[in-house]
Amino acid sequence: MIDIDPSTSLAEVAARARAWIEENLPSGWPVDRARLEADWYVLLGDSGLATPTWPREHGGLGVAADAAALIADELARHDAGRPMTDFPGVALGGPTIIAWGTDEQKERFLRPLATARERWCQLFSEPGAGSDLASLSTRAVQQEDGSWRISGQKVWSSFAHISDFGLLMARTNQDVPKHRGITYFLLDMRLPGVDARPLKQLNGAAEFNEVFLDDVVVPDSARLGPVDEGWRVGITTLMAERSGLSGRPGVGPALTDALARRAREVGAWDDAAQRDRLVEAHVAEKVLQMTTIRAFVELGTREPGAEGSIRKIAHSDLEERVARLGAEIDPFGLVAGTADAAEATHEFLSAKILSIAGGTSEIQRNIIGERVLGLPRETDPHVDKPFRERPRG
Amino acid sequence: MIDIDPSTSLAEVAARARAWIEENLPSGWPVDRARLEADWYVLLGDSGLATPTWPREHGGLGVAADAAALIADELARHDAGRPMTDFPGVALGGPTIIAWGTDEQKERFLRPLATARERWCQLFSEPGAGSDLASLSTRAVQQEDGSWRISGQKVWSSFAHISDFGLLMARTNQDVPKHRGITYFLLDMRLPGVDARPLKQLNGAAEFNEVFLDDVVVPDSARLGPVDEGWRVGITTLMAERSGLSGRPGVGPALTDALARRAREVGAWDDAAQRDRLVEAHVAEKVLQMTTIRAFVELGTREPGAEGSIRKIAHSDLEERVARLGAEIDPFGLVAGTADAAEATHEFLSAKILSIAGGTSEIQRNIIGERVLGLPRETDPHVDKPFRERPRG
Amino acid sequence: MSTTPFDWSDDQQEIRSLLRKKFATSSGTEIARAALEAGEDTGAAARWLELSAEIGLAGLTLPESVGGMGTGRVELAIVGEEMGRALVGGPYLSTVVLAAEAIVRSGDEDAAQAVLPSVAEGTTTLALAVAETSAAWTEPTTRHTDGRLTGRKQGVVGLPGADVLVVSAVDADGHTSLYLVDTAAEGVAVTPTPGIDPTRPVATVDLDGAVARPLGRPGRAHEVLAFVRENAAIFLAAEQAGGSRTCVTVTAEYARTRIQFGQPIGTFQGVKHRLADMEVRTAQAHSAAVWAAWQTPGSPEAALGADVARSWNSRAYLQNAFDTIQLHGGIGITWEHDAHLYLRRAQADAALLGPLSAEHQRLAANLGTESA
Amino acid sequence: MSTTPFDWSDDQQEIRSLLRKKFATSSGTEIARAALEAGEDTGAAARWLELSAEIGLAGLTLPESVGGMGTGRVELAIVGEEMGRALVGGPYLSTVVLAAEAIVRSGDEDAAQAVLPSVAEGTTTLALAVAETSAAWTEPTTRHTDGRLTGRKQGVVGLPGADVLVVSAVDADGHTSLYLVDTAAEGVAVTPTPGIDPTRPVATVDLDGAVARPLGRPGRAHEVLAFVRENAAIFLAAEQAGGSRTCVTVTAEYARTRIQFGQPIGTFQGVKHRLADMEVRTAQAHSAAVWAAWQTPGSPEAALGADVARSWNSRAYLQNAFDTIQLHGGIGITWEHDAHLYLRRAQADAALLGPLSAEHQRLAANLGTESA
Repeated sequence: MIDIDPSTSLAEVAARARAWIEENLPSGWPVDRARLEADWYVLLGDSGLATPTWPREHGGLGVAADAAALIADELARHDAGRPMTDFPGVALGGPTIIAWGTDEQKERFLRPLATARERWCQLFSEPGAGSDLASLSTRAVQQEDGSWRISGQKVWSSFAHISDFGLLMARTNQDVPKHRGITYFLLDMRLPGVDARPLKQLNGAAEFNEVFLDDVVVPDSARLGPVDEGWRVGITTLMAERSGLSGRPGVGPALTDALARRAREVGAWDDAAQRDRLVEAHVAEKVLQMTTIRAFVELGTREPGAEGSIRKIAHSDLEERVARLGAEIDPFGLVAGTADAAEATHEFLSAKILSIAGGTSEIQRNIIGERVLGLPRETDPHVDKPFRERPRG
Repeated sequence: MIDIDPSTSLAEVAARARAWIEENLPSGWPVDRARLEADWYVLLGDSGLATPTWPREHGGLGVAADAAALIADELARHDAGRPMTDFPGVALGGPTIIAWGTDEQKERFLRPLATARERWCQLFSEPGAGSDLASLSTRAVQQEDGSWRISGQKVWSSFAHISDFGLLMARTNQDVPKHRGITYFLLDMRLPGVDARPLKQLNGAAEFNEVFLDDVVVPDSARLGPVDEGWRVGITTLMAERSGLSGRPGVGPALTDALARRAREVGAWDDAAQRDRLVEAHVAEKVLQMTTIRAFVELGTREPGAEGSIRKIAHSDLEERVARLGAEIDPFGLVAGTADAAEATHEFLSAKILSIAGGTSEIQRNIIGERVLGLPRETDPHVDKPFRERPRG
Repeated sequence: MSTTPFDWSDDQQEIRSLLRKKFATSSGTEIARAALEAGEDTGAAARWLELSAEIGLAGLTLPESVGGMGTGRVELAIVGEEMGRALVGGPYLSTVVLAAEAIVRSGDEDAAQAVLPSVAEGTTTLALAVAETSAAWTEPTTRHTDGRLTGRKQGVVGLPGADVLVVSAVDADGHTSLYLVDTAAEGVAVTPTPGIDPTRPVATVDLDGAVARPLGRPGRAHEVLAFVRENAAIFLAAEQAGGSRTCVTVTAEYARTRIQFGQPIGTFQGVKHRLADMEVRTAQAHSAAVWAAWQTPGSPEAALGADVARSWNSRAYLQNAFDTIQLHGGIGITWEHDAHLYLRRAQADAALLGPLSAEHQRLAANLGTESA
Repeated sequence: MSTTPFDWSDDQQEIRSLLRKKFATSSGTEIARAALEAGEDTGAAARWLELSAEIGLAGLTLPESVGGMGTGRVELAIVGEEMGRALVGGPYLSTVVLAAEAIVRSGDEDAAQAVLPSVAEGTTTLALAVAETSAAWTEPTTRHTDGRLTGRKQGVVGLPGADVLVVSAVDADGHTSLYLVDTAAEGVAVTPTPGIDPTRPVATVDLDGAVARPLGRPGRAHEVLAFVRENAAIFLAAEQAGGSRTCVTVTAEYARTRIQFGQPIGTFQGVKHRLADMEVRTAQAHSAAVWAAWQTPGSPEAALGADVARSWNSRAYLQNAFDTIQLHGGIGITWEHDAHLYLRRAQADAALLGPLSAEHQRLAANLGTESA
């Protein structure tokens, strides 16, 4: 394990991480990445740098979010960090297992996660339970031998088709209100009855999946947290997700700088009104960066709270804005399908994804209104009804 | 009565109205307006030009909204129309009385209204019943002799302190749900127990009033429409109000042209980004003008419907936008309090008034969502409760 | 025809209802999807012929002298709104709105008689090849020498497919003029490009000494193209109004039926108010396109109407398309849902005539200069 | 002091909590209202003296060499946020943020020793008279001749009330320099003007051969004023963040308690989501002001921070003030409700340093020029 702990100064954290990476990164990286990455991720995981905020006893460094961000920056600088496909496992699965897992579960899952030997996905949303996640209807029924038999359909599961395990919420009690009859499982995706089918997105990519669960049987040891209290476990995952989707701390060149460069290339920069719109987007990006720095400093080693929704909204608004401006500055390129405009076209079509994935902006606004500002919850006409009596979509 | 009827072509309507006005407008107008206006308004009312959409049997011309707009344009061109203080009577009171009044009521009220001998105000909102107008709690209790005894407090009543009559909604039944226990009255504002107190607005003007009603006794003949069905009568008034607050039909110089002239004077016009924001506001103003033309053509002689809310929102958004741009183009003037900036300061402070008066933009969006787009109504947890059991603000 | 905007004649109302019925049975979204998957729209020509034969679509606004029905921009706007509403694409824009308008406005009777009768029948389709590196139709670099054209045109809508091109080029005297070129002629190479909107193909055209027939008098290209741009701006604004309308309709329907939190999501003001804003935008987009269509072509009012409608409607449709995706949540970002087809069309409609800065500059020039 | 932005020291936290307590007991809104009704704030001097004596407010950020506490911009931003939050006005901005900063940055030790000790005690207040016809502090027309100044300054914040003015003027050599002028001196005429924000008086100053003492070396006015503008932009951004916060707090409280349709209006997403947007704006406004305050004065980072914060926070506070009115409905447009007091301050804070175009131009110059 690398010599970084909670008492290390931020400057030292960055310096030691950089030194360690430069010393250990295999020669041939990143050109030869495909051949080298499995070994590198093991080395990285063992060093603690892949999971710096995890407690030391679970192979992390126990450092605060701001230190972790510096480490991530160093990894990014060397293009040596874990890929986006590992985000659900490292950023969501790890913290949830640490918070709720038994000793056996931590022992079994955390190490392979930190060393990229197992990939995870999230199995929360369903066709009928999107924004209203707690109305999920995938059922898990406990058998006499204690094992669970699970059937249902999940959707919007990123990377499920290439995952080893899934973070699953399923309904285990139909006779209580919706939030109170859910149990959380760590599902082996390789079990019989699990079928993940990639779902094509509007931009032509296929990152999401539909996942069909057909009489999948899992042992009771796959359950994370108490029976029927899976909603509370899920909240841990969701908070980590919102916070994790909000970009990196640090003030420096980013999306709007790239946009401005392209505007200069295509000539739109000479239009003062257009230029001013880019500057306004730039201001929005900078204040988000400053806010992210603040969030990381204020967060320390605490679990993220509802404030993460603020950055989630700001970040998705920024992505949309940049994508739309990217089309605006080169209208001819998109409509004529010039080669230069291919990326802008892809980004334009993807503009809304972040405003929907990880909880729509509407849901984030509810969370901010209710949990940050203390506004009353919407009247749910069926709030006290057992789940089985609720109208469902 | 002037020679205009529903069969007159639009071109002829305008020509005849203009000719009549030029022939009849007293010499000395408008300089000597104060001395001349009472007689002029009688002449105007008798001609039918003050109330062109009213049926001919009630002293109107029976023409459609687009013809009426041309007449209003001619009057405006000569600065010879009825002032804003008469809007509640002519635009709201008249149509409501025509739709719901007894023959006696029409006989008694319409003529004095058309000839400006009596001024009217609206007594709908209350401190606890703003957006939720139907929760009003001013009470009217019928006496043995059939008369009604009315007590309560109204608010936001424009010109109430200088009005002769008021359009009043009051609760006459506490034992039915809120919409079903309201009755509509034509209240003589000079009766004992009526006390209108001007309310100072944020811009320093005092156009609105609080109106206190303390055991005011009115005869049953003051009732407009059936007992307990006043909400339906009120809807007629509200629809007329929304439609009436949305500006005049016609495409021509207006708010944004004046704004652009000021921007040129103060130099903000040279800032291309600023100029583009003015152009965008200009585009918004033009499409509203075009939409108003359309609304008048499509409306014909029908009563206005929920579509009026569309123009109400567009118009109040435009007013706000123009007021804010007026501050933006001359920041120094407003902060330094230069004489040139006095009007812009007043408009800036008034920017939000139209988004709130006549039903907030939030309420208009509900109306559009529910009545134009057929979306379901919000769940009211007390929808079926008698009024007396409702929680109230 | 009534001179009062929005005072529709019976004929006009009938055209609208005929088109709506017709377009409803040949779903634009299915065709768009097929074209997107295939990379080309193989059935376009047959469908166009059928529409033209059955309801005279191609000839509706063409002069009676070439076999058309001789109606005007109001009818053009009706076609635009209905095409936008049903996401119908195909050769209409390139053939009728752009190229045929150029031929008619060129005043070249011979050319009109040579080309337009078969256009009116639906057997010939056209394209306007005037853009090179910008949609603003700036001065061409394509050269005319000895009856032949050489140069590259990009973003040509309606290709592959069109039979005849209207091409802008500059001659040895420095005059910019228009020419007719047969796409089957030698020296004409068409390369399809992957434009964002699958409902109307787009291509690059390389001209290498292609034989060209002059269209109208020399040096009049800019004058003619100003009419064409105005025509196209109003047609596209109508399409945008129609597309915005469909976004409202589709999203309101979803909001009435999708249940979350035990209620249709349209119950929630977060959805309801956003839909109301979509409606406010759309109602005004319709007004703007129709008002503009009702003005005399080439008049200051038509110019104002075209600029205002293109500015408002471009943003309205784009915003409505984005809102449609947002309010559909996860399903809105799938390939299978039609939302992205509207978004693609919205971007194409907004971009086909270049950035809005030209419109805004014209509007700024007049703003505040008249007395109130 | 920590070099990590947002890593507040215990002292800083204590200053904040002290200010919050102090300002809560001397309600800014009541003072604002009284000043608005009276047309002048008669109790300003006494209140300022009391604040300075009790908590050393005037001297907090002044150098120790003149009797101040020698803290920096982070503390300045804390004062700004708390003043903004409680709508406290008075001489702080004109005296400490603007004029004293000019004196300190001029490097004129004699002037500093002559003026600032009594400023630190709260017995002398200052104003910066550099604007003439624009808040952009462009080249002055006020002339310096033989130790006397002649010209007109407009929009001078802190007048009537200030004892000493820092004035910009151009001399016979064409140098633009700063001067100190006693407001009680002959040839100084102060005319109060009705600025939109009642919490800070504003006036026109006519100088007619008023005796002036040079401040710093000749020709350095622009250099000094650049520091002052940066300082003021960050202070105002902090005020804006504080004001935005109060808008959220006040409106959320109203939304929790105002009943319509049988429920607190905060239940409805139309209100809830707008409040959430207010919070999103405010959280980021706070980040921007504080981040900027943490940078080294005069550094590229401080310039970036000041420009970004002034741009974002000006709009954020204005929008939040408007939203506060909207969400309060009828009561929000009355004179009696405080909403318009926030709106007035929001406009003044946004406008005091002129239009945002200067900031945007500076940001544009750097945008996309660094490598990612």
